Amino acid sequence: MKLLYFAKIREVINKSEEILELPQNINTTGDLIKFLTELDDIYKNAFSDKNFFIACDEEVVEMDFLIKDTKEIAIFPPVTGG
Amino acid sequence: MKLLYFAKIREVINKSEEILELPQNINTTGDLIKFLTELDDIYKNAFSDKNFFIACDEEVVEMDFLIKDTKEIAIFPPVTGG
Amino acid sequence: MIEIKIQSKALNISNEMKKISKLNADGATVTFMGSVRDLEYENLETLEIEYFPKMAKKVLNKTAKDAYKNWNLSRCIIIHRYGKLKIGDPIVLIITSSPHRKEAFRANEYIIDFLKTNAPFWKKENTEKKSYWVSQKN
Amino acid sequence: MIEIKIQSKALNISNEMKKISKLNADGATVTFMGSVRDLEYENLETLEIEYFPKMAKKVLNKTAKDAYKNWNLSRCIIIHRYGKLKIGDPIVLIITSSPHRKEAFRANEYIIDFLKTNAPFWKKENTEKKSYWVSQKN
Repeated sequence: MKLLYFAKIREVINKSEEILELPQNINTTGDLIKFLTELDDIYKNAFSDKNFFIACDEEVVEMDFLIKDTKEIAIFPPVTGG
Repeated sequence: MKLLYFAKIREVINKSEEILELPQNINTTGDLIKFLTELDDIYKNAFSDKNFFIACDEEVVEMDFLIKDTKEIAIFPPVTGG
Repeated sequence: MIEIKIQSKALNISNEMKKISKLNADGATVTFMGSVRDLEYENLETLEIEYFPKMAKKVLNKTAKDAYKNWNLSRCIIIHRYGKLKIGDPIVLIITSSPHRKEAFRANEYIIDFLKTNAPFWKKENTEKKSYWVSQKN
Repeated sequence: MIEIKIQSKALNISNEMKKISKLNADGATVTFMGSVRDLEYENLETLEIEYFPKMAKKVLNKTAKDAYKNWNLSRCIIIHRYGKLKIGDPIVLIITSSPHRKEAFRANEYIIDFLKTNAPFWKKENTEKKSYWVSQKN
């Protein structure tokens, strides 16, 4: 799965993108976040304040979104443009 | 008294301004309009639809406004700027 | 900063915006521009705008001052044209700046609404055949 | 007409307005410009804007289309900058035109409100000493 990180989350994870092989039991966006936070403290730190959004193929989704047809998942803090 | 007319009212009266000697018994803006409509049909026509405003020294006033301290009275249709 | 202009010469929007761009550390700037539209069932040749100079200046000044104070503006510009205009010509330009966008929007809309019902300007539409004084609507 | 631009180069407001002025038989045109403000307790050196290109383009396009349809616009332009900006630099420019001013105002405000909470752009303030990611407010 291709993962993209932006802004503060990108800085904490220290990567703007990566490709990760996800285990079979990762079905939802919530599963993904749980998987990452258990994988490394760097993700745990990035997501600890729960103040982030997940976009699957450029659509913001909830934590119960099924990711099996998703090509690209972006994780980012609340937007501050405009 | 100096009178100013604008837009359609100016066209009907066919004057943009005039100075009129007003009789002693003209106290209010309402008196003035009554006086003018009785003076000539041209004023009667101009004010017949009652769709006009009166400004005394550039302030829009009601028909009971006392004009004794006024220098200049403007009569005009509803504004359509902007 | 308040600036009021009533002019017969064409309104140079891009010049006004150039001025703004040079000193625009205001956060939010809202601009309203009203232009001459064509008529629905006839072709407009010219739009003539008549006005009452002394009172128009007074009303625009007061409107700008009220808006400036009520919405905490850092800048307020009102420019209104008079004379003969053609389709597409800007008639009025209102610029409001404020640290916060809501204030800039509210102030701008207040000014154009107030101006439309209170500033002594009158429009006359000249077509090939006839001339019509525009009637107030809203 | 809908036009969306996301660019790192400076936003030339007066050029955009010049384009508008040439074909502005729309009646009412409302412009919103958001610019870089200085900080309250420190001096801002630069404002950096990061964005998610593919999604940003999608969100701005959808926002413009929704506004265009809902308020019967004749024109809708959204330009957003990314990269390093200085105090006073325009960040975003939104232009909405419609025959009626209420529609142009409502559409413009809808777009900036929606953009502020949904378009994937992030601001970082760099001062002499530190850098801060701006947090969302309203």
